[in-house]
Parts: sequence; C-alpha cells; structure tokens
Amino acid sequence: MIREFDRWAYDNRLRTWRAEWKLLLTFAMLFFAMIGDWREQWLVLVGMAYWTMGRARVPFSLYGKAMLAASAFLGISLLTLVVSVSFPFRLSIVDSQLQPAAELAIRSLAAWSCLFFLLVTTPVPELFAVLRGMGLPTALVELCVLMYRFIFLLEQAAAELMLALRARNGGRHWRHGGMLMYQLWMKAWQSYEAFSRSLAARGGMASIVYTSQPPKTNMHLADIAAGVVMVVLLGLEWWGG
Amino acid sequence: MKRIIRWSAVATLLAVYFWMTSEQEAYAMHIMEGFLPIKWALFWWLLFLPFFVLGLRRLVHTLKQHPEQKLLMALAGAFTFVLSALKIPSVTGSSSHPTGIGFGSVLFGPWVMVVIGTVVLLFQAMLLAHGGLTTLGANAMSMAIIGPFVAYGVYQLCRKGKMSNRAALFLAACLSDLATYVTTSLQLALAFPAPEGGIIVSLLKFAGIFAITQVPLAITEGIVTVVVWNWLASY
Amino acid sequence: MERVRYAYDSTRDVLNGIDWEIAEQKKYALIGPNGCGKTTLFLHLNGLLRAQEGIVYWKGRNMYERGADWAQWRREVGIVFQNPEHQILAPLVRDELAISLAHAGMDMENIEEMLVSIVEEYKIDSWLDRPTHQLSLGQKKWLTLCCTMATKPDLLVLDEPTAYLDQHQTKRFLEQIETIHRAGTTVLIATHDMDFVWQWADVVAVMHEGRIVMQGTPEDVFADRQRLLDVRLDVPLFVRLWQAWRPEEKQVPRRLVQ
Amino acid sequence: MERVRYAYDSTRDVLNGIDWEIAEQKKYALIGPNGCGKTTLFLHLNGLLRAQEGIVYWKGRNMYERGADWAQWRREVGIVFQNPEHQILAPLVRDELAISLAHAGMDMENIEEMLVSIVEEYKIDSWLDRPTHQLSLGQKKWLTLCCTMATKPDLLVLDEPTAYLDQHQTKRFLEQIETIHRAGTTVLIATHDMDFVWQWADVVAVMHEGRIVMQGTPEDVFADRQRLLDVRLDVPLFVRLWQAWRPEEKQVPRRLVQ
Repeated sequence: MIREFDRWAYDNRLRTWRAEWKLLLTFAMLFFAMIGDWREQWLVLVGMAYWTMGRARVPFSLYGKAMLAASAFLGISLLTLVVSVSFPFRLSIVDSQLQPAAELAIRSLAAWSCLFFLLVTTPVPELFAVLRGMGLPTALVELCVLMYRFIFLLEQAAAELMLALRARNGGRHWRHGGMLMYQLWMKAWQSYEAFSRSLAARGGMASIVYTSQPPKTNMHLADIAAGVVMVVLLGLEWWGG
Repeated sequence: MKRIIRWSAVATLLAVYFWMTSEQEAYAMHIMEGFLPIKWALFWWLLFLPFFVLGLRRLVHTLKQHPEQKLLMALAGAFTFVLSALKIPSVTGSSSHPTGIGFGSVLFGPWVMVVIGTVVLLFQAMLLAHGGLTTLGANAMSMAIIGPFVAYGVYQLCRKGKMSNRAALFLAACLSDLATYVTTSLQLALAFPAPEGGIIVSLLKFAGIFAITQVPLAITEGIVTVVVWNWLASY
Repeated sequence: MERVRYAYDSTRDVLNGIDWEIAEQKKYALIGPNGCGKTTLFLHLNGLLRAQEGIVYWKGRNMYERGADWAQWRREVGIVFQNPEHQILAPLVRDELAISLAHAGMDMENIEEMLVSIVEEYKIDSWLDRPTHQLSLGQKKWLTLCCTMATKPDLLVLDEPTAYLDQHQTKRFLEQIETIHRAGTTVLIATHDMDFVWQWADVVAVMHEGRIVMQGTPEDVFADRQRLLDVRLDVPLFVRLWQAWRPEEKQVPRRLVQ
Repeated sequence: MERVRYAYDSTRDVLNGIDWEIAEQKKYALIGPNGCGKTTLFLHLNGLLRAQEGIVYWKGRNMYERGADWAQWRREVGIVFQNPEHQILAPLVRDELAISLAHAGMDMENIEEMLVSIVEEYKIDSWLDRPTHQLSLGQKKWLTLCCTMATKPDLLVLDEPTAYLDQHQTKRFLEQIETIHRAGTTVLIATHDMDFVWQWADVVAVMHEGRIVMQGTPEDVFADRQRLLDVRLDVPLFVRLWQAWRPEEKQVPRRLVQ
C-alpha cells in the first residue's frame, strides 16, 4: 500500500499545484469537518472525493480500497463505543449510543478524506519544504527527510526478505518475525556505516539543502470555482445552522 | 427472541472485530483522524507540545555535538516505522511497535525518542493515512511520550535492581506496550464517557476490550524484543 | 514433464502474454534488458505472484485450479534471488539452513541428518557456525544456493547469480550448478553475462517487454546480431571478433571453447 | 601531475605495501579477486581511511603532512561506490544533486545554474523531479555518477559500475565515462568484466592480497595467462579463443575490436 500511495503522490494530476495550496485546502476542509455538523461533513467528503478522483485522477480502485480499510478500522473503534460490557461477562448494544456513533463515523470519514487527499496528491518531501519555509528547526526537517528516504530503503529490504521467505514456504511463525526484525536492524546498521562513508567521500556531514520546488504552478478556473462554491456553501451552512 | 438477536449480533460483531484486527495489524492502537472531538484533540495537542519542544531541544543539542548521529537517528526512526507499519509475522494484531520503541529508548534515551516517535506517527498519517493530524497529539502522547518513558524508566529501574538485561528488556517492552494501550483507552474514555457510569465505566470498557488483544500481544512483543536483542548482543 | 505457461498479466503490463514451456533436464539461460520482466516472470514460476490472466502449468497440472498443492509447488521450484543480502534471515548459517529444511516438511531428526549431508556436499563446514552478516558476498550467494537446494527442487531458478563475483568464485559457483544439473535438476539462469550464456546454456530465451521474443541454442541466437541489437542486447565480444574475421560464417561453431 | 603512493597499511593486512602511481589522463582498470583489497585501496585514495604506515601523495603533495587540505582533496577525487542504494540520501533527484553541489562549496544561486547544466549534460531532465527510491538500479547508478561528477574531480574512481546493468545500460554508462575522460579526468575502474577491461583501459593493474602484482597494457597483461590464473583471475574468453587458434601469437592485437 505504502508504495502505491507514494507513487500516486508523484504521478497525480495535481502534482503541479504548489504544496502550500494543497496544504491550505486540506486544513480548511479539515477545519470545517471538525467544527461543522453532518451537512458540512458530507460536503467535505464529496468535495475531497471530487478533488482526489476527479481532479487528481487517482483511480477509484485505490480510493475505494483505502476508504474500505479506514472504514473497517473505524467500525472496530465504533464497536467499542456502542457495545457495553457488564459483569458478569455480558455484552450488549447501547441503543442511545447509535446516534452519536453515526455522527462520529461521518466526521471521521470526512476528516480522513482530507488527510487522504493530502497524502495522495502531495509528495512528502514537498510538504517538508513547506514546513521548513514556515520556520521549523532545520534539524527536525533534515531528520524527517532522511527518515523518508530510509523508510523506503528498509521497506524494500523487508519486502524482499518476506518474499524470499515465502518462496521457501515460510513466513507465518513469530520467530520469523523476530528474525526479520533482527535482519532489518542489521540492515539499518550496515546502511548507517555505508552512508556515513559515502557522505564523507562527498565532503562530510554538512547541512543538507533542498531546492524542492514543484515544477510549474497552474491552477484551473474549475478548481477555483469549485473551491469558491464549496466555501460559500460551507459558510452558508455554518452560519445558517 | 430479541435477546437472541442481540446476542448473535454481538457475536457477529466480535467475530468481525477479531477478523479485522488480524487483517489490519498495522492499525493497532491508533486513534483515527477526526475520531476525537475538537476540544479533546486540542487538549492532547496542547499537552503534547511542551514534551515535544523539550525533546526537540535535546535532539538539536545532541546533534550539534554529534552531527553524525543524524543518520543513525533517521535510520532508527525508519526502523520503528517499518516495524509498526508493515505486516510482520507475529501474533494476531501485532504491530511490533514496542520493539522499535524499546530499542530506540535504550539507544538514544526517551527524550530523543519523543521526537522520533512523533515523526514516525506523522509519517504513518502522511504515508498510510493511519492515525491522523488532529489526533496526532493524542496518539503521540500515548505512543511517543508515555511509551518511551515507561520503557526507559522500567529498563533503568530493573537494571538498578540488579535484574538481568533480558528481564529488564522484556519488562520494558511489555510494560511500555501496556502503558500505551491504557493511555489510549483513557483518551477514548475521556472523550466518550459512558451514558451510565461516566468515564470510569467507559475506561474499564475500553481497557477491557483492548485487553483481549493487547495483553497477549504485549507479552509476545516482550519475548520478541528479548530474542532479537540476544541475537544482536551475541554476534 | 515440466510445463510452465503464462499469458497476460496486466499488473503494470510487466508480462505481456508469455507462452513458454520449460523442458525437463535442460539448461536454460534467460537474457533480456533490465526491466523486461525477468524477475516478475520468476515470481510466477512458483506462485509468489498470481497471473491476472492466463494459466501456469507445473508438471502438466494447472496450478490455478482448485486443490493444487502450492506448498509442494514451492518446494519443487527453488528460486535464488538477485540480492543475497535480502534473502538470508537467520542470524546463524546453521539456522538459515534449518529454516529451509523445516519448510521442506522435515522433522527435527531428519533436519540434523540433512544438515550434515548438505554441509558436506557444499563444503561449508568451516563457516557453519558463523553469523550470517559476517559472510562475504560470495559466501552469502553460496548460502542462498544451499538453502534453495535443501528442498531438492526439480527446477532451480537463479537471478543473476554471478554479478559481483570474481572469476574464480564464478567458476566455482557454476561448477556446483553443473553438478546440480547432472543430478537431474532443470536449471534456469537469468544473466547479463553473454560469455557465460554461450559456454553454458542448452537453450537461450530472449525476453523483451514482457515477452519471449527469441529462443534457441546459443549458436542460433547469437548468429542474429541485428535482432539482438533491436531488443537492446548484443552478442558477446568474441562473436563479434569471429564475425569480423570470417564474415562468410555467421554461426560461431560451439566446439571452439570446449 | 597526480601521484598516489601507498605503503603498508596493517589494518587487517588488507593492503600490503602498495607502491603505485596513477598517471594523469589515463584510463586505469583495476582487476583482482574479491577480498584482495580493491575497495580498501579506494578508501585511501581520498583519505577516507588513513594508512597506518606509508604516505599518500596527491598532486605531488604528501597528504599526511600537517596543513594538507583534505576537503579539497576529497573534492578532487570522486568515488562512486558499488552499491548506489547506500549513497543516495535525498528523497528527490534534484535535492541529491543539490547536496553534492553544496558540498562542493557553492551557494544557492550557483547551484541552480549548475543543476541546469548537469541535467543537460547527463540527460536526466525527465526524472529530475522523481523520488530517488522509485528509480531503477541503472538510474540510481547514473545518479551517483552525476553527483560525483558535480564537483568536477580530477580523478574519478568507480567500483564495479556495470554489475547488474544490461548491455545497453553498460554501453551508455561507458560512453559517458569516455566523455568524462576526454574532458580531462583521470578514470580508475575496478571491475570483474574482462571484455570491458580489454576494450577500454589504457593501463591494467592486477591486485592480489593487498599488492599490485602486475601492471601494463591490456595486451601485455592478458598475454600472460598463467600468471593471471595464479592470482585466481583469468583472461577473457576471446583471448583464449585467439590463443587456441593461433598458438604462435600470444598477444591479441588490440585493433581487432576497434
């Protein structure tokens, strides 16, 4: 899943938008989803689905798959709300909790779709460039940037190790999990040594600069119109009740 | 009749619950985006920020003295992320999270782990849509602050109490996992008190339900941590 | 009789309708530019990937049918992947072998016995109790070969086994493969080393953009340089030399380097 | 004039008294079995390792003297290591290049300018804004070459640059190296590919057990098969063919494959 999301972050049609705009859009919508009631939340849900699939051209199969996974998790979390335990061991469903649970579900999904939009349209390094511009400590941003690179390095190693294990009919025993962790740690350690060396060969651990700028910025009239309509609608909804 | 229907509904839901937790290993113990009401989200953010700032200052200080540790910290973070986000064969519902946190805390100390753990959570939100931005404060509180501190504290206490390294590590990983899950239960209970009985009943309920998966899990994670540590130490 | 057959895997169109049969007891070399789908093809050979369209036959049996024994299939097709770093899981060489043996469905006593015989056959007794991360690259590749052979597969698949090995190591590795082949195992090797292909293979298959575009003996395949150039490959240096010296004879006689 | 000289490094006795001079403007190939100390030697070439005994001279200057400018030295000797995965640090290709340029001591404006010229020279504009972890192995190797050349070193050292690359990628890589060499850079390549050595190198150095045991033109070095066999190497296949056909002429004439 992680590679698929990451690939779309670079290949979607909204890659040309500036990361700041997408971040702004996400936070505005997230804000409305958090403070509004179910009508705003539905609007946010539909709006984000439009931008994710309609504009960014992320396929429905991916969106649906991610949404399904999120809903499943949401379902589990909600279950703990509506089920009540009493002693001796007895489970029952609390009717009065069904209404708040439904409200919670729609809020969570609306907020989640904002997050998903950001995730699938904006490469993480570009987000870090924005954060750096906003004055976050360089040390933290550098740590994040390096970690992003290493995550994919270790993920690749983990995936290949699992594949090789499956090729030998293994991979279900907890001991294999332990071995995998051990190997990953060894890989992390070896990479550390190799990276330090190659970095030294290039002139040492100076600060890591980035020039990350999205290629070109062009915002279409349709998006601006859709955005304005959304905001007006949301505003009306909010003020109206 | 009605009771039977209720019971079978509950049974089905529980079955789904167990099936889901085994399918969705990676989601274990995160609070989803938008799940907490805004006032609680803000509350946990505010509570979390001072810890984060302190941890960050420690980190910046450490990096000034040992700039080469930047790579190592990033790798440790990536290691933790991969452990907690990928399917690694272990017991049902496992995310192997305490292993990563345990190693990190022992290696760098809890303050640095606060920052690394938070960044890991941020990556889970921004790469996988697990957890979330509004709930980052709450999640970071339980996983990146309580978890590492409990792990570190338990480890140090046990070592001072002349306990063997393995036992100390086992307890550290195990208890930090339990502390994380109790914190999460508390966060949920505070936000969603039960209609009858309030927060306490709600807490007992959340803690009770999560205990079904989390207690055996914490124990296996403890064992795995010790096993991995043994290998690392012996070669 | 082994029969593997592919058609249409639409995942990113890596494989593009492959209809290929691997005959028993032969030495196959698979060549093709990087990214042509060699590794993806291998992953279908023992069901690590499942083709979205088409069927894979193994020993005459359709493996996508209900009731096909995939665990058995995976034991009978052994794959050695490119990067040994990402295959070795256990902290000790001995444990790594034990994992392979355990998954071949053996119980503890047999494992001990088999271990001894493998150690003898592959001459690894001097580093049997070493931690795996201290091995050299050559040793790691050797170990992955041992582990794969532990289940005594009928088809052994190797993905670029000799990259980064020096000539001596390469020679030793290939001698072992030769022994394995003589013991009755079909061997399939993907490689970029054309000299090796020419010396070793019975059949050369050329892969390009997810298809098998040429197949034949090394003499036949290397006789048609233009077609190889079209798929971003080339004949080995000595074939070019031969063709430069004797333009009238396109085929290099095989006996030359025997 | 470039002069690098080693003697006695007793760290695990990897290097065993090397006295070697690299002449300007030549194409060097370093061959030798794995574990003979090639990589260790490279690490001495820009001071990543410091010899315990002996001296390294660079451009006639003793680099172990007080006041030697090591930062400058490291810029003037560019090393491309074997595994590109462990060299690429930045998440985006563009940033990776920027890091190299920044380490060469440039400020932001110059970096932008240089970036454009590098992108043009190495034709990487189509993947300049891609994340580095999505690149293919060939692209990763290409990127590490770009990054190393960004500082315009006088000596470029490559450790097995063509392993895992297919023939087309290898050709393209070597054409670029040829261009780099013509622009005035001395190039030193460690490799196991003897065909390549024969076609490309001006000077072949043979390393064995931490020493340079032979040095000369490819014709000279490959004429003495026995000595190569002694150090666990071998001549390329075509040389064996040549020798089989014309036993009276030991040296293969170089012009044959030009």
